[in-house]
Amino acid sequence: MRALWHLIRRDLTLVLRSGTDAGAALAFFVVTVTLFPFGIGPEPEILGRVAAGLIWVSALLATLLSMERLFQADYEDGTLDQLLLAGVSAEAIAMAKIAAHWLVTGLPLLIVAPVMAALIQLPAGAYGVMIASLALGTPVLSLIGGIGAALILGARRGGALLALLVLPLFVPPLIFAVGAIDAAALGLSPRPNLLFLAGLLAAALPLAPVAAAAAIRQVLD
Amino acid sequence: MTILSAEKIACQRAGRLVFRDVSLRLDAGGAIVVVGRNGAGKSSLLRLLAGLLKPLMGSVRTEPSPDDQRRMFGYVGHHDAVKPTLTALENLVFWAGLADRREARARAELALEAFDISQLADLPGRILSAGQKRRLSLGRLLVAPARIWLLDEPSVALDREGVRRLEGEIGRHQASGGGVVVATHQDLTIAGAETLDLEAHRPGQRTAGG
Amino acid sequence: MHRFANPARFMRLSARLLPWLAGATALLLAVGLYLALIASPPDYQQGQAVRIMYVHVPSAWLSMAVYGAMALASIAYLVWKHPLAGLFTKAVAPVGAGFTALCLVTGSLWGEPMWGTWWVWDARLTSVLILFFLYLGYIALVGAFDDAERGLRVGAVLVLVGTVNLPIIKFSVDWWNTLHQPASVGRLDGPTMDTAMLIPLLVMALAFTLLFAVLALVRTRAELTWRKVEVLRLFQAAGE
Amino acid sequence: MGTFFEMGGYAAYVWPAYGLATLVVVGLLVLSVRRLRSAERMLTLLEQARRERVDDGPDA
Repeated sequence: MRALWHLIRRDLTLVLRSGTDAGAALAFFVVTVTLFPFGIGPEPEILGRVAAGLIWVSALLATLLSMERLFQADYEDGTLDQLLLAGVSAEAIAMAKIAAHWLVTGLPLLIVAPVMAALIQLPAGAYGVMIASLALGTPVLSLIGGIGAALILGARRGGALLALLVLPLFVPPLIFAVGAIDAAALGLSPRPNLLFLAGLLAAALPLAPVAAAAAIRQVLD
Repeated sequence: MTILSAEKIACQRAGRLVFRDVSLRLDAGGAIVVVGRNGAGKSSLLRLLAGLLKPLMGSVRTEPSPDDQRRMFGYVGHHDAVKPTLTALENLVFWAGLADRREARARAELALEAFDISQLADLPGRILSAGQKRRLSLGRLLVAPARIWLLDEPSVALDREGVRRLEGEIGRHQASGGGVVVATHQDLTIAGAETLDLEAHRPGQRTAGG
Repeated sequence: MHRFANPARFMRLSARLLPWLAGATALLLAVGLYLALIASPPDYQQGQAVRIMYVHVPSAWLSMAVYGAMALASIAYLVWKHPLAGLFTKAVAPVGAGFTALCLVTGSLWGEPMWGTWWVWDARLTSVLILFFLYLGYIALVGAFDDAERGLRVGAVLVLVGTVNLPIIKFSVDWWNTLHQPASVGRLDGPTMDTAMLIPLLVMALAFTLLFAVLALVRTRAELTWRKVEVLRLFQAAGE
Repeated sequence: MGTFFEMGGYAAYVWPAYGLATLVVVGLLVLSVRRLRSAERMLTLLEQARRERVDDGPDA
């Protein structure tokens, strides 16, 4: 367990120092959300009606953007071999990378999302639930994305492949999260949707690192 | 006292038999120098001994010893595992801290000194030369002590003085009861080193023992 | 299962089995088509359009059955290191994808007269669409590695991850469907089945399943043979 | 016979469905068999080449 925290600290420094990854995901989210009104039209009623979906799909894509090279650098420069030889479990390696990714990409989304939601006329009553859905949902996106990143480790063309792999797995969190926000916007209780989302998180927390580790271990053919 | 033994191991890479019927025994304080032309499987053998690769046939066994707390393998491969955005010292402190949190920084500084790269401590990894990165990679062996060193062409990119320091560290490691398996083209002076020639184990070879 | 464990035995057994299997498939397909197109009554509501069901439902069945087979093979491959399971999974994935696509298209062909649009986000069709992406994901992933063995192993992990997620996806799509579409107008699996319709459906389903078996054997043999070719090529390169 | 093909007015849906089904079934069969045949051809070719190499002695 101590190794996990030691890994997370290093992975955080690596991501923050590289600068590009952290900022790129946020910039992508902002740009994507900003583009929608030009496509859908500025009318508040229409935008407001689909705002929750736009926020969440953009958040999902932003998570994917910075996910592709999650393990790639450590794989290419031999760090992965050294970590495994140092007795660090593949699960800890996966969990540390996913945690660092969420802290740098998922968490900031929570802060930027309300601003972007206002931009696209999200109904007033839904802001609190939106943040709750992102707080519960973005870790799920990072966890599932982490499995995809581990699967494409060492593959020839990673980018598009990663999106194809995780798209089906992103459907449940997307449905429950947007469902919760829509319910709140209509004045209904978002509880059932948020509980399902929390359920997904509770399942993904232990299972995703195990699946990602299984994929990482395939490096040791 | 044998600390590592391999019985009739064979290795397959991407569907091809790289070598077969390779057996070796490494004693505490001993050393084995693996030779063979390119593609003979030297790197594969080391990765196989380290457990980074599963043997197609045969088995690898290590003899744990109660009084030696060090972890089993220290491996230096072609990739130096140096993070470009971390400084040389930060790179080593990470590996030192992973092995044992106590005085990680002090141990890292000692390792930099041992390979004469203390002056690079605060420079980011990306501007280090290949030789300096290799010294940093060798430094990792000192901050995360292991009983058996598996070194894959460690002297590549090292200057003469670097090679001298490498040989010194190997000697000290042997004296501490550790073992060394080195794959190399350059002849390193290593005390009591046996030679394992992978040429004799090529799959196509119709050797008597084959 | 272990009868097929050893590749050479698999090649011998499949060679003997294939002619009979192919013959039975052809026969059943012929009988099935005759029953489906000619010897079965039109539906009192949908008229002749119901005949699409005899192709749509069996392909829906195959799209799930093939993924199930891939899941079992992936467990055998990763857990018991069964030498053929990985090749089997890679061999049948395109077959699964093909029938899933057929299921989707025939579904919209059948839905159009009933609902007036080519695509309806019906819970079942949507789940099949997502399953289609799982197939494409597997095929793309397995092909993206230089080391074939590595591709098979990572592909197997993906299939297991997909299998664990399928029920969750199905549930969330059903939940999402009830949220947005109170009651879908026509139930896709057709009216209550009287025997005159059930028999053609079962015959066609069995014919499709046998067809899958034929394709699985042929394609696994092909994968195995290509694997031998690959090894010989490497030997040639090594000058042995 | 004509009415049969009209499919009660649904010809535009039933026949494309069966047409596509035939396409998928026949397509998969043809592609799979062809893939097997080309693999077998290549294998015999390579095995023959290897036999010649071995017969001419290892240094060939």
